[in-house]
Amino acid sequence: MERLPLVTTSPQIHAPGSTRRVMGWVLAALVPAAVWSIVLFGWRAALVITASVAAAVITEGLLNLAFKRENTLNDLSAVVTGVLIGFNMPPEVPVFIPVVASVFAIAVVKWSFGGLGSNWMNPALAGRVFVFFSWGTDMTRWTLPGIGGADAVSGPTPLGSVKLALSDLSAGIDGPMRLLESAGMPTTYLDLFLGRIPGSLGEMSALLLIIGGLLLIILKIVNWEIPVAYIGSFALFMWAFDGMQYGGGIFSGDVLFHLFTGGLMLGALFMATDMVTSPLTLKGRIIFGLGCGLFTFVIRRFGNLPEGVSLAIIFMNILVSLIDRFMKPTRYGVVS
Amino acid sequence: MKEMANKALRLGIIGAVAALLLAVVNNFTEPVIAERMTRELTEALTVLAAGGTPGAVETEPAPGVPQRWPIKGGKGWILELTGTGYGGPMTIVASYDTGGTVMVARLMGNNETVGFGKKAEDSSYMKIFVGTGGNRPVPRTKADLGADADTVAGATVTFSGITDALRAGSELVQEWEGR
Amino acid sequence: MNKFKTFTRGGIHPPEGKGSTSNKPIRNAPLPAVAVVPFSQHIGAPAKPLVEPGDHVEEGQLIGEPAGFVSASVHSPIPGTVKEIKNLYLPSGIKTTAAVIELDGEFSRLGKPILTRDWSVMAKDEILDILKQHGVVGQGGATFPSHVKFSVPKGRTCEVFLVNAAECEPYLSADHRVMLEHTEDIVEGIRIIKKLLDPERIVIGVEVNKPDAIEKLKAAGAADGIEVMPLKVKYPQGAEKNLIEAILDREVPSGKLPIEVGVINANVGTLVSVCEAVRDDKPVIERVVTIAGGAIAQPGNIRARVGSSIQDLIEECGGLAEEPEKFVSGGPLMGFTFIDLDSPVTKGTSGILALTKKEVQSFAATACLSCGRCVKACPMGLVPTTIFKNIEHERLDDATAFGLDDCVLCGACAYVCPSHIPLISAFKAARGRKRRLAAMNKG
Amino acid sequence: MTYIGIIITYVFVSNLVLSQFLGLCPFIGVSKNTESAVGMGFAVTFVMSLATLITWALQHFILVPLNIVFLQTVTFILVIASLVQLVEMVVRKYSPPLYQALGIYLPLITTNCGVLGIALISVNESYGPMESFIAGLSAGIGFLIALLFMSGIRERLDTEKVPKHLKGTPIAFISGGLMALAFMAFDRALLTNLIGG
Amino acid sequence: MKGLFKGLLKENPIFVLALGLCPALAVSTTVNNALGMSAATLIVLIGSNLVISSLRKHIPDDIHIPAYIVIIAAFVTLVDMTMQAYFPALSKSLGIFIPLIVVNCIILGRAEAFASKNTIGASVIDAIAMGVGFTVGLTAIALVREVLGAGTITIFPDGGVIRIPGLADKPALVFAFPAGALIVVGFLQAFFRWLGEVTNK
Ligand SMILES: Cc1cc2nc3c(=O)[nH]c(=O)nc-3n(C[C@H](O)[C@H](O)[C@H](O)COP(=O)(O)O)c2cc1C
Ligand SMILES: Cc1cc2nc3c(=O)[nH]c(=O)nc-3n(C[C@H](O)[C@H](O)[C@H](O)COP(=O)(O)O)c2cc1C
Ligand SMILES: Cc1cc2nc3c(=O)[nH]c(=O)nc-3n(C[C@H](O)[C@H](O)[C@H](O)COP(=O)(O)O)c2cc1C
Ligand SMILES: Cc1cc2nc3c(=O)[nH]c(=O)nc-3n(C[C@H](O)[C@H](O)[C@H](O)CO)c2cc1C
Ligand code: SF4
Ligand code: SF4
Ligand code: SF4
Ligand code: SF4
Ligand code: FES
Repeated sequence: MERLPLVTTSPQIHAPGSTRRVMGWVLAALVPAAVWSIVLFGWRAALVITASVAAAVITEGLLNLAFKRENTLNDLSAVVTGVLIGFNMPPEVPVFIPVVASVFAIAVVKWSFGGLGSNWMNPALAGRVFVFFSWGTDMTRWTLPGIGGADAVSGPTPLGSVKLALSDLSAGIDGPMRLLESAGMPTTYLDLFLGRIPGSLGEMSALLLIIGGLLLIILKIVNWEIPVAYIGSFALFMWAFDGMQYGGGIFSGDVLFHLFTGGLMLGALFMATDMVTSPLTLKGRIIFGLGCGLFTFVIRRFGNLPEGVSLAIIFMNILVSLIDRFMKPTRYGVVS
Repeated sequence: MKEMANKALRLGIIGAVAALLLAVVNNFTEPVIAERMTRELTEALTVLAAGGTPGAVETEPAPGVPQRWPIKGGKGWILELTGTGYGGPMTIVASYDTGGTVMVARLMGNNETVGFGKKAEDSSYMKIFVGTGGNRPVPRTKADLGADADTVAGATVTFSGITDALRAGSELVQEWEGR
Repeated sequence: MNKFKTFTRGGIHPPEGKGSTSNKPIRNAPLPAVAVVPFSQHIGAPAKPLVEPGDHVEEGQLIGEPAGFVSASVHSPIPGTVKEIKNLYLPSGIKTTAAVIELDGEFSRLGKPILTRDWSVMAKDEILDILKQHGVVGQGGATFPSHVKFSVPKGRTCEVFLVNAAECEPYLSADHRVMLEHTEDIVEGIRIIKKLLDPERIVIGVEVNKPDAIEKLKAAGAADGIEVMPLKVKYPQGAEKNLIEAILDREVPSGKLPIEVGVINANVGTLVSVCEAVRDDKPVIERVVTIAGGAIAQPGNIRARVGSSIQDLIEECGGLAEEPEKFVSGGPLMGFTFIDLDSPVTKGTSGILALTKKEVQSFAATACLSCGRCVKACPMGLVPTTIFKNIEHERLDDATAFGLDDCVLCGACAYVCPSHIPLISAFKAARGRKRRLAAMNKG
Repeated sequence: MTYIGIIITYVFVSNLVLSQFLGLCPFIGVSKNTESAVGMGFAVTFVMSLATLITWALQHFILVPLNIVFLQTVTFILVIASLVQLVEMVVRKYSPPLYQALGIYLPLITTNCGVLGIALISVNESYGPMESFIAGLSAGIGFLIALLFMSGIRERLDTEKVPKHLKGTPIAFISGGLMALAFMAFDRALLTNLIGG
Repeated sequence: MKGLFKGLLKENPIFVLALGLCPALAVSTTVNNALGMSAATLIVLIGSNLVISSLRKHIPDDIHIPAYIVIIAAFVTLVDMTMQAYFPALSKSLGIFIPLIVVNCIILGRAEAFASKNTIGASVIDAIAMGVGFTVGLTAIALVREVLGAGTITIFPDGGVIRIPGLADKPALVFAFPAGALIVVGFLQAFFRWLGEVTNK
């Protein structure tokens, strides 16, 4: 025999899979949405996404070098963080903003805690919220997508327009879609679904995000519990309580509008599901998802910040350790 | 028992000395503080009066207007107004000529966010309202601002709160002046 | 959907890999020219050697006697001369002395008619003594001496006798073949145990991937009131605690033995040994071993004498078809790797696997992602990653509080871990450290 | 403001620790494990509720009528210190189990600036007696929640690979900062809309 | 001299002892505020250490806490009133954090641990050491926060403001909020630890 067989501790076989493979599939699932954002917004979208990925990767690489840690770039997690930060930026954002967001995400939120797996808050979202509160004006300047993006016109997001229009609401408008129409932004559900609305780069098309998300669920890269609990509870709250702003009764909210606008799909499928920053157990993940749904609803319905999804998820990140503590599986042969 | 009394006495002495000391210092500082506050108020009112002299204060002349000062010689009014901003109630003071035109305006107490609504505290921000209210209406939306729209960008809530208050003030002044 | 029972928590479904061997009848391995017979093939004190170099021994002669209560006898598998008594490491890492016996002389049993004893007239103690004299130990993995296991402690009763025929480990099919080819011996073994334990119920738990065995056992055991319970295929169904939960819906309290809930269980191979010892007066000198894995040319099940070299068994199966990544003794999930192909088969050797790189899927460990897959896989309801991280940070007390001692080391967690965290090796090392600490505190 | 408004304000919007910079020393010092965090949290909540009530009375029945508001700081802190002493004595005498649980934290509360802070805030906001009490109570609950969340995170961090120099209080501060970032979700606009409609 | 240095690094109240954090964080949005707060704290520290060490033989043990509190509170009120009268702008931006100096753990801590057992001279030196340590810590935090969070360095509010090109137009506002403050303190603490290690070698 040319070389000695391996000596290892049991188990002697492993399910196929590795961190790199997990991250690789997440990236693959994000590709359609990335391509679509470049189609809609042009080279600017590509620039923003590239800049945030580059900043994330370089930051991680430099920190590894400076602190003599082993190279972790191969696990691709920094790339995922970078892409998601790019996805969370408005198209016309000055490039320094995604760069700062990536540096903050990797250096402060991830590396300080020990790198991949040790951070308790979602790095990309923390980075996004950090730059949002720092440069709010730049982070809330939207452009209307147009194929090629050449002559993009500036305008608020549907959620933003609805919030504005609501403040001087006159009678007879029975929902957000009608409100948009009266605000001079007639929009169809299909527009929302395909992303023909202003918004962050990656959250444009609910359709493409759902396809990517389903792929990850089918491959068992992400668990179904969080997306289902999150989207489900959010839809329920919106259906039950959102209609009241428009003078409707209970259970008259426009669920479709809220499901397909803003970052809900991106957040629920790709960000709340980051395993590092979500609970370990099934019960825990369901509670986490419900919490995200509730807080997203509260912030969207009552708050003025256009940040429901990001803030709800990072708020629930705080609770993950406690959820894990109390939602442990019942142990065999141990009566509590 | 005696020991207790002894301790209480010592504590009492420390307390009394401290209280006495503070009372003495307070005697010196209180008038300084009071005087400074009135001085600041008159200075502010003089600026607002835009060359005129402010008269005596009246409280609660109308709902939403906690205080007003006439500008002597019937030259107009200085009003303290309240508006609703991003962070809740805001206090705005503004002076109007008899035609209801804003002469000077200031954002005072507020809970607006640094970098967003807080920039309305800058005097340059409030300049966009000067001269409106009489012949020119107080701007209602960002669209009414034209070139100045950038000044208020990112803080529409604050902007609406201020402009609503100023418009209400202007209407009140016109009402008082019988127009 | 839930037609078949199984345990509730966790469990995994690795590729079964049994197809290449489960349908091939058991073959006899050639008799070894040299047998290396370890004195420690069981849990408990090693047997005390009774032979010296130069001694001549008969086939089945006692060469090591139990040294203490929890210990077992060892017999010579072949007739011959003791060449030396040497030290060696078994694949499990256990260091033991072993007798090296060179074949020579007459086989006293091989080919001779089997003498059948009427055990129904024997007293319980007499039967237990036979088990002890004949070196019967558990063949399900733990190799616990059977005469100890089948002595019910005072104040306890055995309500249910469970026969563990799950054979949940991938690749292995030795138990399966034994069930098909030695059905009657198993039933006879059960009858003997029934006499010892006097249980209210006797249940055989078999996974449904062995339908032929289920049929045969049902037919053979019906007359004796033996229930055959088909179980869903899920690893580690055969771990006794999980088997008890699957079949009886009872949980053995943490840190306790199955008898606490009125259960004693035994592997099917063990029952054959019991039967042969008591009925046929035959000591444990051979066993059925599965030889499999992608690198084996003609995988199969082989009846081999204890002490045979593994190399010989592999040769018997056509040798290696390609270069293996690992050699494993036992199943792929709980088994041990070894390098020395001259290692001997022992009473506990259930399988020899030569696994290819593709089957093994080993990668360097990366950071834990908290993905929770290990939690989902654990049959004991533990949170393996938390135990691991506590061990990593030298917090043995916390690791224990999180259930380090309840872990059955089944490897399900490490199997599914996408980061290839060395969970099991950390658990084993931590338990070892705890044992040493405890010993130090005592001494 | 309504009572509900006050509660939401001091639990979330103006959480003492996460948006007011008050009570940081115990927030960092007593959050290493969940049990002590909860103990401290309850002790503080208890003292804060009583302290705001008593200092309200002190302010309105003594300091203002006698025109000695300049003694506010001196008298408030004395009242709080004695209150803590008193609570300690009463609890020790009448509820040994509670004393077991809270006892060691009580003396620490005197130097928790959150207590004096919420008392001064209540006076500055001209709250009535009931409002002051609710403010103290909810500020205490806000403190408890922040401490509990922090302790959960720190227990997790105990077994993570935090770089050497950041271990312990530095990473606790950074975690606190990230928590505060998330708490920025609860801004005044949200509060206004919630209780207003 | 050694006494002075221990307050700077080895026993830096903010970074090593993690005491007196609230005022440190609350007012450290500008360097000017930090200096004002430091001065106020320093005066209270010196004053109370001085009085307490000179009275130490006259204060029985079981009333020492209330006695110290009264003394400290008196100094705090003194500083508060003086600031209101003569430094109104500073007084306004420091707000309730001036009265809160009373509960600053450093002051009561030093009174108990040091002034109650040592001579007047030693106590004053100790007060200065701790005060200087507090000043250094606070100013460091304020410097980082103001530069990043406002793009300026304010030494005097009128005329003494240094603007940092680029940053001053688009500062990272989060550093002006509690979130940024806590993060800055965390990293500065780690930095001081590292510095302590390096200088020890
Ligand atoms: C941290 C933060 C603070 C804010 N503060 C204010 C504020 O003080 N005043 C305000 O009108 N809007 C404030 N907003 C609200 C948003 O900027 C909102 O999008 C804006 O009012 C809409 O106006 P625009 O259409 O001009 O961008 C704030 C938002 C954030 C994220
Ligand atoms: C993870 C794990 C899996 C096991 N799987 C089996 C099995 O499939 N069949 C079996 O007989 N014993 C299995 N065992 C061993 C049993 O727990 C138990 O020791 C055995 O059934 C007792 O019988 P014995 O004394 O006859 O060996 C397993 C043990 C563990 C820890
Ligand atoms: C130290 C030890 C003592 C045991 N004592 C008894 C016993 O007194 N009675 C009994 O029935 N089984 C006893 N057993 C056997 C266990 O019930 C069980 O079969 C053995 O641990 C193997 O199970 P496993 O393969 O699942 O690990 C003992 C096992 C060990 C390791
Ligand atoms: C399903 C999935 C979702 C992820 N989501 C995020 C994310 O939202 N933000 C992020 O920074 N990294 C994300 N990552 C990458 C990585 O897990 C994350 O950076 C860790 O938190 C770093 O420790 C994700 C990874 C996976 C597998
Ligand atoms: S590894 Fe498992 S089966 Fe083997 S002896 Fe230990 S506990 Fe028993
Ligand atoms: S060796 Fe494998 S199949 Fe046999 S009992 Fe153990 S785990 Fe089950
Ligand atoms: S090895 Fe232990 S921890 Fe891992 S799955 Fe099996 S029982 Fe659970
Ligand atoms: S399976 Fe591996 S990576 Fe996932 S939680 Fe468990 S130990 Fe961590
Ligand atoms: S608790 Fe605020 S300074 Fe210590």
